[in-house]
Amino acid sequence: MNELMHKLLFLPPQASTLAPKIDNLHYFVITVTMAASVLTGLLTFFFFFKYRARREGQSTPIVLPSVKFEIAVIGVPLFFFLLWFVQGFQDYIWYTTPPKNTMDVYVMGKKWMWKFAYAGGGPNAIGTLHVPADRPVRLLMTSRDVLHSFYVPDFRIKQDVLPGRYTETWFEATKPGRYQILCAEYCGTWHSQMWGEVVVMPGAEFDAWMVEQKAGLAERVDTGGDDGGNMRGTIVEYGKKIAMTEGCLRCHSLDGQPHIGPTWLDLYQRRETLESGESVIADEAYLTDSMIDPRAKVVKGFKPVMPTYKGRLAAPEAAALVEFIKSLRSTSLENLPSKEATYEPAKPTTQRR
Amino acid sequence: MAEATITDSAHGKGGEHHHSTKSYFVVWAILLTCTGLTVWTGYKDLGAWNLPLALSIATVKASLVVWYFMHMREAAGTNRIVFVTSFVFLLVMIFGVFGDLWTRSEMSLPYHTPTTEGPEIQVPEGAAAPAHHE
Amino acid sequence: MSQPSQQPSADSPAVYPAVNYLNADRGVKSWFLTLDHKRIAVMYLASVLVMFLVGGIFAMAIRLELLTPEPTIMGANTYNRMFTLHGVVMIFLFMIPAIPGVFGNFCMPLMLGAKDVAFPKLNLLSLYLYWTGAILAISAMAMGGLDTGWTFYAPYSTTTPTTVFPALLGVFILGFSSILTGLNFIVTIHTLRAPGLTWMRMQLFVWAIYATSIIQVLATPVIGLTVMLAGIEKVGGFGLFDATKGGDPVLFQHFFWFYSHPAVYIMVLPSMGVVSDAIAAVARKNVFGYKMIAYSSLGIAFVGFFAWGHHMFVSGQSPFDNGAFAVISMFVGVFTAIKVFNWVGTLYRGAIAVNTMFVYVCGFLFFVVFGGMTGIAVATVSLDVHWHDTYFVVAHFHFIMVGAVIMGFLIAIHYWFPKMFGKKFHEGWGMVAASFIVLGFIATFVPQFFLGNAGMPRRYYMYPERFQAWNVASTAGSSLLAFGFVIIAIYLIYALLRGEIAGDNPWQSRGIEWLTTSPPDKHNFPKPIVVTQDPHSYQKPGEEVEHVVI
Amino acid sequence: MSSSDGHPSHTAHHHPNLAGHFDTIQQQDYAARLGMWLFLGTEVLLFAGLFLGYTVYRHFYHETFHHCSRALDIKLGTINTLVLITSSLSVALAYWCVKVGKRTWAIGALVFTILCAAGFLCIKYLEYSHKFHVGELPGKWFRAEELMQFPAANMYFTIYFLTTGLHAFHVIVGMSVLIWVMKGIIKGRYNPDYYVPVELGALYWHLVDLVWIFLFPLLYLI
Repeated sequence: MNELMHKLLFLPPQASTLAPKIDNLHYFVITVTMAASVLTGLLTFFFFFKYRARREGQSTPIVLPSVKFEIAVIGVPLFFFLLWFVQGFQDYIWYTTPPKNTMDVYVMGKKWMWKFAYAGGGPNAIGTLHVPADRPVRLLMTSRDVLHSFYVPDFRIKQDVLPGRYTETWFEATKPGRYQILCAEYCGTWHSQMWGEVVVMPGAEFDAWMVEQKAGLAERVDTGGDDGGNMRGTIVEYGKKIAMTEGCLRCHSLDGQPHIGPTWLDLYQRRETLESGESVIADEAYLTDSMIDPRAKVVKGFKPVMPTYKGRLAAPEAAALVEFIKSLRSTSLENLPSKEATYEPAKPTTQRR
Repeated sequence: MAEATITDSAHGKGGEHHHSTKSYFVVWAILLTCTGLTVWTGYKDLGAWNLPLALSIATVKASLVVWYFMHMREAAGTNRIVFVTSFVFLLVMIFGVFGDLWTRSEMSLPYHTPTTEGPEIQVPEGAAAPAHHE
Repeated sequence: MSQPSQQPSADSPAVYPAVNYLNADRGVKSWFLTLDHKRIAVMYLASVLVMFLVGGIFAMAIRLELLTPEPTIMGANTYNRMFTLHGVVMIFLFMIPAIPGVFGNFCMPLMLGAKDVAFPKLNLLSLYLYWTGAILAISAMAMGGLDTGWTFYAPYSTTTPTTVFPALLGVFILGFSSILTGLNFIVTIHTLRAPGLTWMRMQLFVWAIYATSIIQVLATPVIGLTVMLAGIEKVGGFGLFDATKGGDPVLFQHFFWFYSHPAVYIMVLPSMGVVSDAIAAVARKNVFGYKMIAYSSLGIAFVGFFAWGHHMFVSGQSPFDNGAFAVISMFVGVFTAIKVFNWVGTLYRGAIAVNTMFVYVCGFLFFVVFGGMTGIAVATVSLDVHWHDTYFVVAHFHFIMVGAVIMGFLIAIHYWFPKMFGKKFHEGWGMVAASFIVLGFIATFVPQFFLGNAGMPRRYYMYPERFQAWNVASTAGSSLLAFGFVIIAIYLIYALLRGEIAGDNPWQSRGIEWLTTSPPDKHNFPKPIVVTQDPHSYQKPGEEVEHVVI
Repeated sequence: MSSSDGHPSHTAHHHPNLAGHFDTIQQQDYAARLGMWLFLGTEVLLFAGLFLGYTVYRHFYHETFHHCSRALDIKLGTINTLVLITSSLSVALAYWCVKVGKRTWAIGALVFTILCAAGFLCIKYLEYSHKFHVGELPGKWFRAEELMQFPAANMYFTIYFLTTGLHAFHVIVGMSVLIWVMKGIIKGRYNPDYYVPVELGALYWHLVDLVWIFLFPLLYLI
């Protein structure tokens, strides 16, 4: 039954503990709705055939509703509606009351990407959220600019993300796999591309992954240079920190808007046309060269105003910056094939400048 | 017919112009007194009672204006309903919104402003739920 | 002339009145400075049809763009402007003024036996305000357009660089037009009823217009204030909804929906009134459960004000308020259910005519039940978590807005076309077009329910490929729908120019508006009307009438 | 006057101010009054939004609102309240005078009312210019340093300027309406037989007063 309705209604896979609850009520509500509208339609047709006008000026009886009829007309729909409400509200309360032992993840929405940070320490990420299966995860969400809405159809969860305060939602994924995050609240030009991905891993695998990530952080701290002592986070994070301290972000935006220099969003592997007219793909080599000798290959439309960073950036720092630039994708970074055919992996979006 | 009922309700309370201007001056005097009272209480710190008191005095003043100056006491029933309804809907609006504000979780109220400066979520090491100051 | 029911004019040859409101005065000035409610109605008709065309072109452009998951015919920014203008034009410039402005103006005073509305000058002012608002909204388009969505949600609307302000100003002014129309109609219904026309003898269309007007008067000031605040914030940076200044973006949504939820009843109630009137004429029968329909209109007008929060279930509104607004929404649903039962009941033991109106009535009944009940479904809090801001919601409100409101508008056009212009349209083409519209409508919007179920959010320019099949189906359906409208336009224009003369009462309706000539005289009725009968009464006086209670 | 009141049907048909689509002057007056009350209802709901904004932000920033309200000049506010209340009295008297036929007195009372309105605006101007001077301004314009310590102090002045600004706009509209009514009285258009426009103009002015009665304690005294 579940399978049939699920197919008939074209619902996405049920991948959280909430999904079956929502779907069961959905089946009930839609069945009653269909029945009511079909009955109304059939009754109309039946009356039409039975009570067609037979002659000109035909007179008709006065039909009046009895009190019983009126009570039925009010009572029956109200009964169904309230039944839906009671069930729906129960589920909703269940959904808005996270269990005590959740794993907390901070989520920030901004035009047009999702960022994640683990409350207990761990890697920060853009676009991809790794979570364990069968463990409740709570998301504490806020926005940097306008309203967004965090929506994972396969989990049936959705919550608006507001600037200036936190909202929360939670889920407990039931099946390992990759699930798409969509933005459901209109937020501007690339609202329709503000996608991300939840990667659900089996619990043990996730723990191992987390340990590895944290170890990776520590390792990088050791090799990270003189101020590594208080540096935390992945190499990407380190790159971002350098970008901030070295003033890169004064000229390069991260949100797709061209500023004094080209935006870093989606810069990696982008085909850029240079002042000289030739075109170049912004790969690691180009990015590194541009730090050392910025005026050699200036992108068309921008002034050659960038100072050289030769001698100011150590090799690991330049590498971290490149890694950071590589991480700036408006959609998910991961190009791994998805095992569950839940959605097609994000393609490099080339239509955007 | 409609007209008959109109005549009844609008002008049925006959002799509307018999009352003199005295009542206007009396109402005026009361309004002035109330203003004085509300200013006086405004200077005092009555804690939680400040707002209810000020609003009660304002309501009394407003009722007097509506009832005597605006001649609500002579107005047709429909007009009374119309005007009162608009205030009812003002309350509907306020209480509908406050049903939300009073029951929102603490962290989703605007004065718990998360940091939005800088390009990154700034999460202190091992942070639990956002801090609830106040 | 005093008995609505005693003068069936079926046998007398159809005559076109030599002097009527259309030709009584001549010249451009006599139209633009007219105080005649009928001429104002005709000008409203022309204006809203132009706006419908504009909104429709936007709709087709949107559907074409969504044919493929990748960019198809336009860029993302253009697309965002398209759906915004589609919403703004269709809602503020077409659906809100359409039935009250055109048929409320034309028929309501006639149904009261009145010579005009209570404040004719105010009525003309409403029309001019409507034009001003329309010009401002269109000028926003010309100045580059706006991309906020018709909901103008802050802080997006207050930070986007597009030209939002003229559109906000336009909506503000349109609000005034709407308020003044509503105010005028309420006063008219209170004061200008003919002798004998008690409240319980008013036609159901009048009841619907009355309920609509109440909402217009009570709710519209709030949208006026809301767009004013958004405009001030956009231009002046007052920070009322700006989180960095301590503002609350959710407050904007409260403001907005306090008007905009009742506003859906401003759109749909007049349409329900049209159906109540037309269904009696089509089935030649008294309206079953007259009082229930009349009171349920008022009930919707009242309870509709307490349900706005169901648009905000995932906005960060508290669970308590979500529950409260959800349960109230269930009660609003019951009022609509009552109406549906009574409409179907009216067909029972009637003498149903097979004509264009009946096809639309059938479509209307199906759409209103399915659209209405899916409305209850999205008001069920937990389900809305999945459906909110997806195509399910889009499909639901198009079922109500297009399925119910536009069906009602089309029924009204066909039903009162002979009244307004004294001409007959071609019944056969009418039914063909109606079938196209109803089927095209189903083909357009049923796929969108599935898209919503599958999780496609609304206002998406590009979408994951798994959604493509249903999008193609929807676009195909929309072309059927558009084709239907083209047919209607052709045969109605033909009817207007060279249609057969309709006669005073081609449907042999018992509505009071049919007691005068078609088209009516400038002063409506040759002699004052005295009403002695119940409304929608299709029984011949003196005839043995069978009373049935079910 | 008494004839039209007591025997509506006799005088009605020949009334000079009766529009063609009404049967009697009573019907027309009833329509005009109902229309005006409906309009006042919409005005209440227009201000309702701002009052809602006030209550919401006062709820959020309770302390801030308390401290910021001290930045307003209670004396000027009180004077303005007295001015408006008195103008409300005088417009009520003007209406009464028209009704009983005391034309000169009516004009005098209206002139007094309009002067009160102008006075109100002058005082408002003084308050506003002070606010501009010290930077107690809404939203992004806010730069009053001594109030910066309170969170969202700018929001108080946003609300202050929005509410008093909309109210001041209504004062200006009300003044224009009263001037127009006064012209009618001077020309003799309004007299004991036909005074509904005076009544409606006065109603509008009372509404302006009514709004201020609530604004004053909420903004100045809380």
